[in-house]
Amino acid sequence: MQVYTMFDSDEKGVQVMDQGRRNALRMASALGLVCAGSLLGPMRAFAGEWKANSFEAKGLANALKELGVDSYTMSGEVSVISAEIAENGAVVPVSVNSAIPNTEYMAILIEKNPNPLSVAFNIPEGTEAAFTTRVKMGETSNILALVKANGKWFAASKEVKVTLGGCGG
Amino acid sequence: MAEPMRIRAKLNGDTVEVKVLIRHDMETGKRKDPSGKVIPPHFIKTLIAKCKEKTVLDTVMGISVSKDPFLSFKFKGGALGDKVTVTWVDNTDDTRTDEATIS
Amino acid sequence: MRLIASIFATLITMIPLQGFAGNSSTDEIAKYRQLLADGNPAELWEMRGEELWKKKLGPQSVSLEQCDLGKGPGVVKGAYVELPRYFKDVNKVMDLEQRLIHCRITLQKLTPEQAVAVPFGSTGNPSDIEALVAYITAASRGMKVAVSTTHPKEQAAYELGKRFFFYRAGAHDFACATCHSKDKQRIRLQELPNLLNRTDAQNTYSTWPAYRVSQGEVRSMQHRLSDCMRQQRFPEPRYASDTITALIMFMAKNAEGGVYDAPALKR
Amino acid sequence: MKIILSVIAISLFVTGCATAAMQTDTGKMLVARLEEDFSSKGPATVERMLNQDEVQKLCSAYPLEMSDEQMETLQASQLKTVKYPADGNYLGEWKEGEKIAQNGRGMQSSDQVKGTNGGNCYACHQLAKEEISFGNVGPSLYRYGKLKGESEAVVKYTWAKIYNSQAFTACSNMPRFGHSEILTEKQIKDVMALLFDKNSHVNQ
Repeated sequence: MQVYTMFDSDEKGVQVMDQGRRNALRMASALGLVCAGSLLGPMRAFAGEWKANSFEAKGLANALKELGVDSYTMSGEVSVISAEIAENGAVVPVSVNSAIPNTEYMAILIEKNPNPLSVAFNIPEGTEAAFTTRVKMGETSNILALVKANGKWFAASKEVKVTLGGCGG
Repeated sequence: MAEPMRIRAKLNGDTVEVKVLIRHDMETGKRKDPSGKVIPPHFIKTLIAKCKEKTVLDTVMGISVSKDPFLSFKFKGGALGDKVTVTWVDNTDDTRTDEATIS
Repeated sequence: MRLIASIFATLITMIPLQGFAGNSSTDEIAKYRQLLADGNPAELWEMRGEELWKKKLGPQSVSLEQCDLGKGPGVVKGAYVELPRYFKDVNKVMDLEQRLIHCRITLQKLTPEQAVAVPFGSTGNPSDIEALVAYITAASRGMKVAVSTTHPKEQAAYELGKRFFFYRAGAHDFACATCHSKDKQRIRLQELPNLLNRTDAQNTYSTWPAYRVSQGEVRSMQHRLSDCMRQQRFPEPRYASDTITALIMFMAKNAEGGVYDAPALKR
Repeated sequence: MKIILSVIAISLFVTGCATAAMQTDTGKMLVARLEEDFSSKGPATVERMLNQDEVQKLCSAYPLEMSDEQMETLQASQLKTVKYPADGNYLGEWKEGEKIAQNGRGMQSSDQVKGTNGGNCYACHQLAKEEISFGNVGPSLYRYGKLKGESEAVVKYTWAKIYNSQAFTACSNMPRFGHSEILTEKQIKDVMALLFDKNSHVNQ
């Protein structure tokens, strides 16, 4: 079965990293952080702070609440581009863009994923409100592009069907 | 241990189009290995791109971004020969920075 | 050439068995693939493969840069589109992976076990061979598939591969030909290339290896065919076996003239 | 089916036309190679790959030159293998049948020995309208029961077709689900119900 599930190991099985590599990773990361720190200057460069509450929120309503969205308007000026059918839910290409002036923030949410929030962009001046990335989808679902502009929330959505594929195994 | 990214930055008129490919497992923490043991989460949380010290992209990610993430975006203000620097940090505090020259 | 000509002649008379083929579904799948075409993670494997090619390894600290892939020591460009081929030094036909292993053993003095370690990567356990394959195959992009069957051993490998292609066995009575000898067939929504039809054979052969989104790894031809064996309900082929090389030879010859464009990206 | 056979036959017409002797040699070489290159894993054994039965042997030939008479002989011998349900009851649960039709697992080297096998019907056939991911190697079976009716002849034919497809079409691509012990009698009943039950979503 080729359908992507977030809860099962894949068809080939997955090896857990051995301890040696884990340790090496930790060491590398310690060193890496020093480098990153010096490169990026003050850590507040990460304007978009990673918030567990929003990424771990279950269900669309909770995820929106955690993002501080009370209500939003569906807008024709926001678009979600993807294929209507995904051959594999593990990799679903998605482009989002907003033609609303002063778009300052965009997020991609997968309505039926256990944790809907997938990725969010803080948009600095000079950067277009248009991004392409790839997301995992556990099942057929709407993909929601959420936009913040002038303090208001807008959105667009598109359904992507996740299909079973291959020779069944 | 993190492997290098593949970054392309191309100037089109006054806009620079950046495409980033990252080697990362983006493990959800919800899958099990064949022995039934849960595979710990391992995913990128933040990604920042800069050009001449100015932040041009500021991203936060969750476990549902695909393995070996791909990201493309566009910004204004970059010139031929300028460098675009991309840095990610994951949930194990592993990090990687790479750069590309705008062409 | 007559083989191909006769196939085309026959196809004209063939009546499509299926009227409804769910065309809109296949169009959307095509769109899905097209959207993924930009930004293939296989590039990350190519980068690592190039590093590995140049990396000094083994007891005598030797790189693979003097490995002869058929076009002389160290020549990577265009090597893949002429493989599998007969190699005089071993007096046999080898595909890319067999040859790489040969170089790892003879040049780098790795033990046979070391040389074939991790033929197929998985999460946390990457394959050096898959990375090397990605690098070497990428160096044939834009070139035409041109394998030779002039040497008797090359001809024999081709004939053996063909024979195996039609060999029906196992619990399900499957042969390669069961799914890959007719045009426009699908398993679920996946199109099945007709490997006896030159265009299909070219399009297929020229796009392997590939980064498989279902596995998150670059998969080599040996892996692809090994997985076919599994789905065919055949037992497991030994890695880099002559049977699989023979099958690759048959496929490569059928794909002759196809413009090589891999590593690609697939489901 | 004859169309398919002739396509394969003609497309396999190779330059020079290998002689019978060469064919036998290549065949022997192939068996020797397979024996050396493959190892049994899970339910997929080397023995089963090497020991082709009559159908597998005949249908591996190329070009496939079978006369009508030979085909009929093969079909007749395969029809004899069909075991009909002892209790005379042909139809099980259609919802279970749907699960079997969706399941592509079983008999692969990666599967459990003596695990539960699927029928993987959707890989090759359209069945229920809601499932858009279906193959076209076999004909559409959408509204099968509705279109074919439920006469004893149709029901028995369908059972035999699933049990041993070679009984009606020599060198068919379809696995012999009963004869090769891929599906159990109960599972075949469930698949039959998926095809014939009035409530089955195949017949909506």
